[in-house]
Order: sequence, then C-alpha cells, then structure tokens
Amino acid sequence: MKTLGYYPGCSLSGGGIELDLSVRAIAKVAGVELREIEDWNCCGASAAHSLDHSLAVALPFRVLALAESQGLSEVLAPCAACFSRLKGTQVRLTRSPELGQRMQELVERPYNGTVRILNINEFVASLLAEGLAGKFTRKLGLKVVAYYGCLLSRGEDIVTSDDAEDPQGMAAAIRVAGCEVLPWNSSNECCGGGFSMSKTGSVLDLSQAILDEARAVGADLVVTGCPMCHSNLDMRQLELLKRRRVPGALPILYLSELLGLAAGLEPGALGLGRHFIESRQLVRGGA
Amino acid sequence: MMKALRQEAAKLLQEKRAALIIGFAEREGHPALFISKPEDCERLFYDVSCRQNLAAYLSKPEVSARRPVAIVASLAALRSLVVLTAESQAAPGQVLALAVDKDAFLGTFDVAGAAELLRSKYPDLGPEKALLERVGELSKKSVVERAAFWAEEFAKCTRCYACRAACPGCYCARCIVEKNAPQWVSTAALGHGNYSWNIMRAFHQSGRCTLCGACEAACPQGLPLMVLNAALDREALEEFGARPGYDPEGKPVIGSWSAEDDHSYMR
Amino acid sequence: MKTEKADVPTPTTFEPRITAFVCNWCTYAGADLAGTSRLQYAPNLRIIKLPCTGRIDPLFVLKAFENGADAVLVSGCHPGDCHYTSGNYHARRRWTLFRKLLALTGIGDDRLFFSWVSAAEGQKFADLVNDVTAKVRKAGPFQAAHPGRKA
Amino acid sequence: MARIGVFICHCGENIGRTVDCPAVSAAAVRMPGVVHSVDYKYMCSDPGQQMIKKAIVEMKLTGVVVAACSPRMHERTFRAAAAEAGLNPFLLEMANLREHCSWVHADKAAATQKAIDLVRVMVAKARRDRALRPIRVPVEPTALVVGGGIAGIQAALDIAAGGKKVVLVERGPSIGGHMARLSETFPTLDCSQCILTPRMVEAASHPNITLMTYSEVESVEGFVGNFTVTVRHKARYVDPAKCTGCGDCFNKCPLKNIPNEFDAGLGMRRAIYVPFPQAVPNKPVIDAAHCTMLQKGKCGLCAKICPRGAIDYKDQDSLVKVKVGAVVLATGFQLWDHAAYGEYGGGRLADVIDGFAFERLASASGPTGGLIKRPSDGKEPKTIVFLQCCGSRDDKAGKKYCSKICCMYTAKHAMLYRHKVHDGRAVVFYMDVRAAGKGYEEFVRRALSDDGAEYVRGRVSRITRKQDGTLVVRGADTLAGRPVTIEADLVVLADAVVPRPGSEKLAQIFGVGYDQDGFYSEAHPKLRPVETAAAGVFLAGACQAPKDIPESVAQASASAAKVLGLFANPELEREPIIARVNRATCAHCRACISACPYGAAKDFDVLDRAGKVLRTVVDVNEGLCQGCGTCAAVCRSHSVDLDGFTGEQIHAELNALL
Repeated sequence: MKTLGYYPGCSLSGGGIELDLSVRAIAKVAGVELREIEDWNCCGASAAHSLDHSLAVALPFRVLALAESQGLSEVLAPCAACFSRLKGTQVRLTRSPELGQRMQELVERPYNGTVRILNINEFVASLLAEGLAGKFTRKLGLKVVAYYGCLLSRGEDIVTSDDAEDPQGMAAAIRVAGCEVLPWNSSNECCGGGFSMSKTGSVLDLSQAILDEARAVGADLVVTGCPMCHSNLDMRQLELLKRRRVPGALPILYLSELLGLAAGLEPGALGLGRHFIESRQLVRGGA
Repeated sequence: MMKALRQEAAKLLQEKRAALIIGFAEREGHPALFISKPEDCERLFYDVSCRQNLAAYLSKPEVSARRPVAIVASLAALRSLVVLTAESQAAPGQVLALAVDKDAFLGTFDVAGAAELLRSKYPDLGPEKALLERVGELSKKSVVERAAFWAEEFAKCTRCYACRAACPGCYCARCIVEKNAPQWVSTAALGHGNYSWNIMRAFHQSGRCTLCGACEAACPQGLPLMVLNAALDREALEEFGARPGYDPEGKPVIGSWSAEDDHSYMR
Repeated sequence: MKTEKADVPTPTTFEPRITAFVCNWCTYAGADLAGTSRLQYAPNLRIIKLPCTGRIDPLFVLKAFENGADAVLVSGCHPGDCHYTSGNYHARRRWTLFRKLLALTGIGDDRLFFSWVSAAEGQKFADLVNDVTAKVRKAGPFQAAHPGRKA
Repeated sequence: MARIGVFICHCGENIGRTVDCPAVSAAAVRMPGVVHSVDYKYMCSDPGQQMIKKAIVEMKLTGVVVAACSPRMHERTFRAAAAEAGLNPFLLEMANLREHCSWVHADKAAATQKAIDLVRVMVAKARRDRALRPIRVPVEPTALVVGGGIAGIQAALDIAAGGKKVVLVERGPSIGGHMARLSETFPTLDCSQCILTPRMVEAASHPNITLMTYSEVESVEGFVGNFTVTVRHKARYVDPAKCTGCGDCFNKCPLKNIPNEFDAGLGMRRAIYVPFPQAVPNKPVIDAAHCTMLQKGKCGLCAKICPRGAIDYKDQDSLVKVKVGAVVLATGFQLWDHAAYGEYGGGRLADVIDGFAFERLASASGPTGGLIKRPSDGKEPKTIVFLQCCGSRDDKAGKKYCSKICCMYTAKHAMLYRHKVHDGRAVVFYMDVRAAGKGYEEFVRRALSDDGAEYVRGRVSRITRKQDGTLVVRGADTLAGRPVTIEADLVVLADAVVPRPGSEKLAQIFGVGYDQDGFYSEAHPKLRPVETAAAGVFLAGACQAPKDIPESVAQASASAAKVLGLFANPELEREPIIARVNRATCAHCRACISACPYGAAKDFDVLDRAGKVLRTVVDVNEGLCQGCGTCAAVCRSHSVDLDGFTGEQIHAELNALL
C-alpha cells in the first residue's frame, strides 16, 4: 500500500473541510494511505509573506523538516495555498543554500530538501496511475468547466506539472470520471482571492465574471481544487443570487468530490451537504 | 587432456595445416616451445601455471615467416588472437589456435571459430573477482593515498620492458618510449619517466587488453600492472560496452566513437 | 624589499600554473571572444593551440604535469560542432578512459578539467578559467612527490 | 641553426596598456634561437610589415614570431608579408597578446609575465617549424544550391550567369519558397508573384541550372572543390518527362479536402497536386500519405485519366550523386508555432492566425481570391488585431532574438487590410517598431497616417473567444499606462522566424556550425558573413538569421560571387596542415583508418621492385586530409604526425612552459 504524507493545513479543518473529507475518501478508494504529518503548523498563507519574509519561509520549512524526519518522501497539500507556500519554500531553498542554513538555525531542525510536494491535481494524477479509474462505478455525464485559479496554475518552478497560461491538469481526471470538459476562457482568471473580506465588492465582480462564463458555455458545475476559489465562487454566490446578479445557482465542487461521486460514494460523505450552493442534485438520488 | 593436445598438434604438423606449433614446455617456468616436427609434440605441456600469452609471438617476424602457425591458446590468448586479427596483425587463415581452458583441451580453431567459441561459450570473460577487489580497494583510497601507493610501486620499475615483451598487444615496430625526437617518455628509471611509461603502457592497451596477466607475471619487480588493466577494462565496458577479443572485425575502442558516449564530466 | 621581521616566514601566495590544450575552431575562438568582449579572468592559464581536441595525445597531458603544471584543461567544440565533424568525439572517448586511469594513479578531477567551449562562448571561457583557477588554488600546488612530476 | 625574429606589437594602446612590450622584447631576445627582437606601435601597419620584411632579409631570419592580436585576425597578413620577403609563410607564428592577454587581464605585472610565456611558447614552436607548400587540388566548377526559395534561386541564377553549372535542390515539389506565398511586398507593395515567377522560370530554363525538386541532400563526402553530394529524389509517382502539366489528374482526384500547406491550410488541395498554379516545374506529385491508391491500393483514377501515362504508382525514392566544388545553403525559415502560448489560445482558436495565413487571405491567387475572410465562418473581419513579437524577444517560452521582418510585414498587413476593408479597424500591438531599412520608416508612417492603422505600444496578455465568436484581446497600453481590451474578429500573430526543421541535421552533414536556435553560423559575424567554418560552403538568406527579401537576395548574390571566385581558378590552394605517416615505423594496426573522419587514411602496400607486397602500412591522402590530427593522437607509436602541429613542436611548446 502506497503511503503519502498529508498536510491538511488550517483550511481543511475549517472552511474547506469538504476538501479534507473527499480527499481522504478517494485516497481510501484508491488504496493509498494518507499519513498526517505529526505536529504540523500553519503554512503562513496568506499573511506571513506580507509581514516577515523569514517567517514566511520558516513556517513551511518546519513542516517540511518534520515530514522529512518522519520519513515522508512525498507530501500532499490539498489546499492550493498550502501547496504554493510549501513548494515555494522548496524552490527558494534550492536557489539559495544559505537560506537553508539560516532556516535550520531558526527552526532548529535540519531539512535536506528530499520531500516532494504534491498539489491536488498531481495527487489525483497519481491516484489515476494507481488505478483509481477502475473503481469508478457511477456514470456522472456532467458538463464541467475546470477552474484552476492562480495557485494551481502559476508560480515559476512551483506548478511544474502544468502550463501557467493554459492549465490542463484536471482535464484528464474529469474525463475519466465520465464528464465532459468544456472549453472556456476563465480557467485561470482571478477569483479575488484573499480580498474576500477586505474588498468584497471586487471579489463579487470577479467571481461573477467566472460564473457568467461558466454558464455561457453550458456548464452544469464548476470544478476547482482551491479552498479560496471555492469559497469565493460558492459562498459569495449567495450574495450574487440575492442581488440577482446571476440568474441561478451553479454548483461548485472540488475535484476530489467529483471523483468521489464517480467512485459511487455518498454525496454526504464527501461533504457536498456543507456547500452554500446545493450540489447534491448532480447525482441521481443525491438531493 | 595433454594427450589430446599433443595428438592434435602432431596431426596439424603431419597434415601441413601448421608449419610451426608454439606451446609450453614442461620445465620450470614453462617457457615457450617451438615445434615443427610431429614427434616433438610429445614435449608439449599445459596447465594453469603456464602464464605466458603465446599470441604475443604471432607478430614477431621470425614466427610470421613460418606460417601457418598454431599456438596453444588459453581463453585470454584466444581473445588476443581475435584482437590481433582485428588489428591486421594475424593473417586470417594462417593462424590456428589449440584452445585450452584450465584442464580441458577444447579443439583446434581458426580465428572465426575462436571468436564463435568465445561468444557462445564464454560471452563475458572479465577480470577475476580478486583482481576487481584490488581495484575496488585502491579506488576507495584518497587521490593522495593513491599517488603515494603508485609512487612506491612505480619506483621499483627498472624499465626492463618485460611487460611489453610479454604482451601480445605491444607489437609496435618502434615503441613510443624508443622514439627520441621528441622523447615524450623519459627512459631513465626514475619517477616521472616510470609514471609516464606505466600509464601509457596501460592506456595503450585500453579497450584491447584481454586480461591474460602475462605482463604482471613477467614483471621481475612484481608491479601490480593488472590493477590498471582491469580498471580500464571495466571502464571501457561500462562506458562503451567494449569487450575486446570477441569480434575479429571489431573497431578499436580508441579510434571509434558514439554520439551517446558519456561526457557528464565535461563542462 | 627586505622586511625587518625576516624571521617571520611570509606566506607566499600560491599562483597555480594551468596548461590548456584547446582546439583552434571553438575554444581558441571562444577565448578570442572573451578578449574582444574585454572579460577579465585569472592570468594563470597558458594555452597550447591545436587544430582539434582529436589531436591531443594523453602524453601531452602527462608532459604538462611533468613540467610543473598544477592542472590541465582540455577544451574543444561541443558535440556535433566539431570543425572536423568527429575529432571531439574521438577525444571524448579517449578522456573518459584516460581520466579514470589518472584518477586511479593519483591525479584527480581537481587537476584535470574538460569542457566544451564554442566560439560563441566567451563568457563561458572566462568563467571556466576563473573557476578552474579558483579550484586549483584551493587544491594547492600539485604535490612534488607525485610520481608524474619531474623531480 | 635557428634564427628567430620576434616582433612585439603594442596595437596602439590595446596591448601596450597592460603589457610592458619593451620588457617582453627584452625577455624574448634572451630566448634560445632568438636573434632579433623589437616592439612597435602597430605591427600590422605598412611600416610594421616593412620592419618584419627588412629583418627577415637583413638578419637572415629562419623563423618569425609576431606577438600581436589573435592569429585569426592577422596571421594571413603577416604570413603574406613573410612570403614577400622570401620566407616560407609557415615559418611565421603568432603569439596572441591581445585577445588572450592584454584585453583580459588588468594586472600589468601578471599580464607581462603571461605575454613572455606566450612568446616563449611560440618561439619554441617556430624553431621547429618546417617550410610547407600549399596543397593544390582541382576544383569541380559546379555549385550545389540547397533550397529553392528566393535566396537559392538568386544564388543559382548569379552563378549560372557567371558561366558555371548549378544544381538547385529543393525539398518541395516546386521552387519559389515563401516568397511565392506572399501577397504584396514591403515597402513598395509590388506583387510578390509578379516579380518572383519570372525568376523561377528563368532558373528552370537556364542551360547552366539543373533543377532537382522534391529532393533532399542525403549525405556529403569530400571537401572544398571536390564534394560528392548524395541527393535523394523523393518518389513523385508522376514521370516529369511524360507529364505535360495539363492538370487533368488533379482536377479529377476524388480527394478534395487536404489542407494545402502552401495556403497555410486555409485552402484545399488534392492528393495529386501542384502546390500553386505558377509552380515550377508545373508538374504534379502524389502525396503518398493521402493517396488512396498508394495507401490502400484502390482508386487509380489519375492513372486512368492521364493521357500520357505519366502516373507510376510504383515509383520509388532514388539516390543521385552529384560532384560539386562549392555549396550554397539557402534553406530558409518557417514561422514559430504559437501553440506554445496558452494565453493566445494555445493554437486552438481558428481566428488567431499567423502572418502567412494572412498573406494567403490577402493574395489575389489565394483561397479567398484576395478577400479578407476569417477562417472560422468566412465573415469579413471588421476589427483585426495584429500582434508583433509573438514568440520573438521572449526567452522564456519563445525565442530571445528579434525576428526582424515582422514590424514591416505587420505594417503591410494593416495597410492591405485597410485597402480592402475601408471601414475596418486595424490595431497593432508592438514592443518597438524596428523599421531600419530603405523606405521602411516611411512605410510604417504611411500605415499610420494614410491608412489609419492604430498602433498600441504594449503586450497582449490574453486572447479569449466569446460564445458569439468574437475574440477578446486584453493587453496593456504602456504609453497610456492602462489596460486595454479590444473585441476583434481576427487576430494575426507575427510569429517568430525560426529555421526550417532538419536544418541542424543538414548543418551536421555539411560540417557547418549553427547557433542555439538552429540558425547557421557564418565564419565571421562581420568580415565573412556569407562563408561558413566549412570551406566551400556558403550561406544565403534566412537560414543564417531572420532576413527580408532584399537582404536575402543580396546575400545570395554575395555567396554567388564567393562561389565564382572559388571557381575562377582550376585549382585550389589549401593550407598544408596534413598528416604524414612514417612508413618505417607504422605497425598497421589501422586505428587511424578507423578514426579518420574523412577516410583520408588508407591501407598502402609497400612494394619491392618486382611489385611484390613487402608490407602493408597506412598512407594519408593529401587531398582528403583536413588536418585534424585525430590519427596522430590514436597512433600509439607516433608513426603519424601532423604538419604544423608536430609532436616535436608540441613537446617543445610544453617544455617552454617548464
């Protein structure tokens, strides 16, 4: 049985708990063990790097050092922001050996840079390679737009498995899940990200544009991998509905949820009942 | 075994398939024996203590004048025969091998037959384990320690060139060490000349050496020459897939190339 | 100039002597380009120009060490770029074996350097010379006791 | 006894500033064999050369070392001077005190010491120089031109006009190249085909030119003056000798929907086709990959229709050897594939096209008859965005270099569009406008002022397609400092100019260098711009670097002049740097024969007077040997030596560094 290190981060125990539930569920279906890093700490997103550069690197450095000392050669960070912080730290360390020295002194732990960090798309791809598709039982037949946002498509040397300008990392998995991937223009447009609280108006504008485009191409739902994107498209959609800026509700699912559905799991077990926009009707008998 | 060897040799002479047989004598040190009469074949001897590589005689003018010639050939000497053929030093059809392996007589082979025998029955001849261990031990030492080791070893060299004389690969009409305009290798039996000589002797055999051990056996000072030969043999095998002495039409390792050759050490 | 404290040994700075065998078409021209670009590099290298790296006999390298070089650099055209189409490929094969032999007998890769420098790589040449010089400076003088050294 | 003269050049201050030239001179005169040493401001000047010549005569010098710039700069100059003074030119050596010393070192003491060492090395070499006689080889006065675009055609015509034979090899079924695809040409807007087709016809009918279309160079042997080139004639399946070019076959071929490469895929062709109506030769070929007869053995319609029985489905590739003395490479360019830019649709948006596609839309003989219609729905675009530097000047996803021609053809495109669609809007995004050429700046100005092209300085960040097919072009106007969004019907990307696929392989076949982008390297960027490092191989056109038509034609004519210069003498002089075998010591191990890249080392039988073979050794063919010296280095007994770089000389040079 393959074992992966698991870094849930704060989001997956809070607002993004559906991501945690569904990731664990599909890992189980694929027969992959997720071993949570013991004593993990905050990755520093989204605030640390705007306050203190040392802290912004030290926090992920400690996580990676723990993973290494616990014998985890691969670590899954399902939250796109966590992934970006962890992998970004890894990239910085390879670019500057002195930085590693400094961090080691600061954190009082060694880290030799041996941990490979996976984002949700890379994780799903590895599950497919392990034969996950063979375990799919439910025909979904949905029209899907894949929404990557920024953290799953961009970052020099961070997202190495995909094209920053034309990301495709979810497409294969969605197709294997029996869904059609619709071409659209907003796959890596900005959702407003961390301005959800401070500039809600801008976030509403940006999220609306994405939802409009998804609807225009005829999508049944939007699939994403990022808790921040999810919250902006899902939670803020309520506001858009209330102000009648969008004509109807459009479900927003995590990629792992979609695959969980394809694997025949119960929507509730995957966390579908916890979204602001109802999505359980996507599968027959789900609602 | 000895009986079969002697009978076969006598037959070759009787049938005029060979005008000269080169084998080993029984007496102390097992020197080479040159036989042209069938009745003398009774004097032929072979066991594993016969360390000379008789292929070395093939390029000597005294021998090539008396072709066709047959040699008593160990597996390494068979490989040498193939190498010499590839390097146009043994006229095909003029040289036969009375092949022996430890205590078995394998029969008479021409070059093509010898190559076929090697390829089918002995496809991966290489340095013995003990020899590779010697290479391995030396490789583990630091560069400075290795320099010191060889400084001590090469210091013993008296430049008698017995190693050269024993080697079938050393058939140059004029050895580089005897070229004096310019004199690249100092002939004085001193440090740097000894270093250059021993390094170049080994290097000139790279990709050609059949690991017969005749050079080391011939060295009166007991220099560990086979350590150098074995290290180069393994390197040529790993890097270029080179197995000298299996293909009578093979290209020389030094003197051919492949676009895929490693150059990770080049910047 | 005489110093008053003559009894205190002054640390003599070690200036490495590096002999370079380069081909005429690529590395020599690359060194020319470093010159026309006015790139500054360490003055420790002496070039012996040959038509091609294929011309370099390992004896040349041994002689350079024998004559007091602290390091030897061999440099020619990149694979595929040889003016003579394959001289550098022949050279590459030769060096693969020869460097192994030298390493085994006490001349390691802190003394013997190989590179491809094209006619367009003036910067690479300058960087290379600086880097090799720094490495040899760090490695120190090639030990006089080495068997390959003229006593 | 050697009598060496050493001449140290200050090169103005270039050497003198960092090297103490008088000190070098003083050191040189004490070197073994040196009888004369002098330093001077400019050795290459006339008085400098006179100084050398005078010393050679008066001091009875047997060798000369000029310590100055790189031998690549002035070795010929000084050797010629030595020859004029009666000294064999190969007895003169140069020490490189400028490029290898004064220009790269600042410390005067260290630089001077190095300069002395460099002089000592060259003195040691010069003492062992031997007089060499140039090797004379006959020249085959026929040229090979590879590539039948405008550069190749021009080179072939010029060489033919000079009275020499030319073999013109073209990969495609017709000559004409990219120029035949263009609508009108900048900066005069004259019709491209009108000026090109007469040249094509002339090339085909010229008695000195042999045309080989649908052919590729397979391999090359030999050397300058004496190349043997193997050309692969690809199977045409149509016998050109029988074919009259009537066109019945390609009018009847049932396969109508094969995208025509000539029309950038916008028009269709048949499986048997001529790429365009003015093709030369105007004889069809069968595209074997599409032809049903060749793929499945069914159909055969063209053979039935052909009145001359010219169709031969059993035709096969054939190899032809041609003997030539010189080669002109004119393999041209193609456009970079913008599919690498995901932000511009990753190549999936039908209405985002490249410059050639627009040329075909604008061409009167193109698939739309010269009407501007967008590929997706045939609608006439009312707004076109032109985007310059697409893939150029981008070292991340594209190419580092400027593609040079795009500024001009984009201005031309904008003008052509506005001439055809008067109410249309032409918006050009640019980084800079590089219009350095005769009449070029004026041309761009005309596009702006007379034809109303809107120029926006900035990059486009994203091109997306709305559901109704409109393209949304988002970018930045960096002069106004604000983002811009333009809704367009068609986007034309000025894709980077890149070499043709296979150009690197061809370069390796001919021994020509190429840069990291695959463009062929000239022998000297300024002084030998049409020659290559391979003697007798010249360059013309965009295979060397992005070029427009007048530049390509100029270079083609220049290479033709070089070829005719080479052919002016029946014999060629070559540097006598060749290998020699000492037959007395050669053991005939044949390692050198295996190693020689030119097949110059061969078996040689030493015969007695009766003609009986005494021994077999190795001999080197002077004509084939190029002087790399690989044979000398693989010879274990040093029975092979290389003139000009003898073992004795290298030994002496190394001892000079002791």
